[in-house]
Amino acid sequence: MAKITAGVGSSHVPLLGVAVDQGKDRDDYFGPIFAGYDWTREWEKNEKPDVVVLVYNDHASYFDMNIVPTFAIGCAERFGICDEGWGPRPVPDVEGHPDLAWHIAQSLILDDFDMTIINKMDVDHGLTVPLSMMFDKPAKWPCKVIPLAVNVVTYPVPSGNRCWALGEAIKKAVESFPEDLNVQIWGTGGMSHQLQGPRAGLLNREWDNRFLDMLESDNDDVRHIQHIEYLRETGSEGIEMVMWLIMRGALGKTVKTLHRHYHIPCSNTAIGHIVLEPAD
Amino acid sequence: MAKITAGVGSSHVPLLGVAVDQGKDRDDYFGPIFAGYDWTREWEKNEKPDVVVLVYNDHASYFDMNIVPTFAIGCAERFGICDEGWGPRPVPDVEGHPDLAWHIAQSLILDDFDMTIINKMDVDHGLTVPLSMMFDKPAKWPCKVIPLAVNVVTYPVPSGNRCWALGEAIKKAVESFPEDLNVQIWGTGGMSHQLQGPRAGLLNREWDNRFLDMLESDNDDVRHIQHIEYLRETGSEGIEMVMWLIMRGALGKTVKTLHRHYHIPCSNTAIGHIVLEPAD
Amino acid sequence: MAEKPTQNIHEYLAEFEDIPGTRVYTAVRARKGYWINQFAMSMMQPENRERFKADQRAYLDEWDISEEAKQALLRRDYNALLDMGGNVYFLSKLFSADGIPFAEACSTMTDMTWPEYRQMMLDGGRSPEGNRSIRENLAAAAAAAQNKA
Amino acid sequence: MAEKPTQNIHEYLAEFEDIPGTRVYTAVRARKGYWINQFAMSMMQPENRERFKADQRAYLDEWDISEEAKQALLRRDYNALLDMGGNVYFLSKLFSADGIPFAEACSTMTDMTWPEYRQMMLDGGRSPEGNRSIRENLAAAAAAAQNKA
Ligand SMILES: [Fe+3]
Ligand SMILES: [Fe+3]
Repeated sequence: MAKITAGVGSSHVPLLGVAVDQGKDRDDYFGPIFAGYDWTREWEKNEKPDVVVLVYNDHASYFDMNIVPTFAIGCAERFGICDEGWGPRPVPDVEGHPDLAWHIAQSLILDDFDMTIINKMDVDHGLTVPLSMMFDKPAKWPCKVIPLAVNVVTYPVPSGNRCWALGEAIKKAVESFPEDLNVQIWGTGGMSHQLQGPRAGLLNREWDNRFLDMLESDNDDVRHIQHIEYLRETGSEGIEMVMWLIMRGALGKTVKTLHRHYHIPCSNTAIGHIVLEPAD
Repeated sequence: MAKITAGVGSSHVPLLGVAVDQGKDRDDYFGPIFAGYDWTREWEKNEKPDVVVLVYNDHASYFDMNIVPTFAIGCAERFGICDEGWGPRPVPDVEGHPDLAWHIAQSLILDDFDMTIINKMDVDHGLTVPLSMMFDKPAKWPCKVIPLAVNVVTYPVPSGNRCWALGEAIKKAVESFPEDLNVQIWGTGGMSHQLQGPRAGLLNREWDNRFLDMLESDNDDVRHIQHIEYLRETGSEGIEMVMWLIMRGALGKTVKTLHRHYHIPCSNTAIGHIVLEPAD
Repeated sequence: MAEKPTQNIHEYLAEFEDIPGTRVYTAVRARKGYWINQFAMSMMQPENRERFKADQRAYLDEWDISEEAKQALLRRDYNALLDMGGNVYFLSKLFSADGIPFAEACSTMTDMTWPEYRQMMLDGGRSPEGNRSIRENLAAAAAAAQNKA
Repeated sequence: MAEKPTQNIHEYLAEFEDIPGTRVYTAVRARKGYWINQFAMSMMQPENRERFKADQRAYLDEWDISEEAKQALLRRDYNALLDMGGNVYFLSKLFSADGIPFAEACSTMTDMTWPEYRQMMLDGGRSPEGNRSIRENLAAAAAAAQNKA
């Protein structure tokens, strides 16, 4: 039986990808950020996940305004890397896991999630930066990846409650897959940041840390935070944190925290990072 | 306030479009089918709907296997006509109603439906044939149309229960739109037919009529019919009838039947057609 | 008629294989038939239709399709194509390119000629009796054999 | 923190307009800015970037964009573009084509210079205090004025 063995939350700031690609990741500016991921890189080397369900959002890179899926699941064999305006990142293509991806897609639709199934897609920094943070610069990514793209750009984005419920349904789907697989789920994006308008640059250390506390909790209060609270407290792009709730919902009622790290700033953004293990 | 004033169920067999386009609609073969729509054409002339929410499925015409949305709502100003392999049908382009479409899309997402928003799309016979059946051959369609494309090709398609619930949420969305609009909702496709394999040609008059009875009922038993029952009883393409449940769910608990018609065969398919009015 | 939907995906999919003479378009089939179906959709562009008609084999050779599937496409063996993951809505673009009515193409998948099939449809179509379940048909056949013995 | 989500779409959207210095990318904005955003996305193709750089005005003239928006694009006035329905993730393809860091482009939307903005970020970013609600800010200002009088 496949099993979700851990959940990872992580920011996916594009500049972190640039730092890795240009070898600046241990300079004065980026050093403290990457140091926070050292523990996780070691841990991942031991964990050796077979598959990561990687929850992220496309930043108007593959999808334009002509088609905006709320939840899109990538069932392809392989995903290319988007050119986001300065050429594609020099990272390996992403290998999918069509057997598990299709199984999850089918199970989710039976559970009344209105998924969009994707068989061709390029992925942007939202997906590749977390891979770089966890795995550094391998010639080939050490696991297969199922991209789960969430619309957090055009409003309304899905509610926190819906995201949590999707996580629960993903857990059920993975556990009904017959093959033995070590599966992780990553929720990416956030934490507090605002990239637009006169309020650009807003950060909220206190709120972000309360959010991390809530993820560690064995109650599910965090799923009921409203969009307006994310927007007021964490900046217009802080809404990306709803994607962490898909990860958290997939871990069950109780979790154990293995690692937690927070740093301000990276470019415009607060960097947060948490590793959780199901403890039910 | 906008209001759903009526629901229409109708088959959308491509050959009916051919009959209209080639002026064969009153010959011996097609005459009895089109006669069943005469009442509705007169009724529509009096009703003059401002907008039709037109539930249909794309038959691998605009969407291929690269992207399969479960529920896609067309928010564009205008929709072109697909070339399904023999040139586009000679019918007018379809004018959308972006204000209402976006309003419905937003409301549905808040209600935890994971919609795919579409701003560019061509529509196939699933959408244009019902327009021809209701409105004949006008130079311009007499109402605006909001296409709601449902995946009923790649399994699992949405459950009947989910479709009914979507209808309920559409009713709520329409009724919260401030402008006074006369809105109809059409569910299209079906009825019994199978277009593939050694069992091709299956029709089930008895089951189809029981389904029509259930739509007229003031209970919602019909939403619980399972996919396997549609498949066994009504042929592999009879599954399209789940789309009628979106229409029925949008009409409320009690309905009044204004018109009902059933004819076998048109090409491979049983033709069914029903006009319902909310009566709560 | 009004049961709750099955929630187990394995049971849900297994039932589909019990329907006589029918291939439900599941993930397994969709994956297997991906390029057959993408080829078929290419018939929606007039340029492609012309190129295909001019040299069918050469056009097919541009696609990542098995030799077996190419042969089935060339001889328009739609049942074989369904077994290889073809879906009828995709394949119908090939019927259309061929200028063949949908119902005639359907008839080629049955054990009838096109005139026989057309007549069956005019007479009310194929009955669901005996066409619902492979399992039930086998049980009925076994019971009949036992009665005879 | 743990309320049930608002279910009324009008109230839901109205709240978004109460956030200081922020344009939430709603349907109204998405529709208004459709072609601005589609233009911006075209900067993801190297050929388009080159054509744009060779003659910005000529390239913009190929798009169904108002003169006002073209002017705003030419002078990289991102606040004006946000008002016209531009979205920052789309517009960022233009920052990238210009070779400008994301944070520098963000600073141009504030009342700070790029060095000032960078320093603010190093110092912990902009505080949410006084930046949460236009309504609350006005109420606080009114209360302060009354206290003075
Ligand atoms: Fe992001
Ligand atoms: Fe159909």
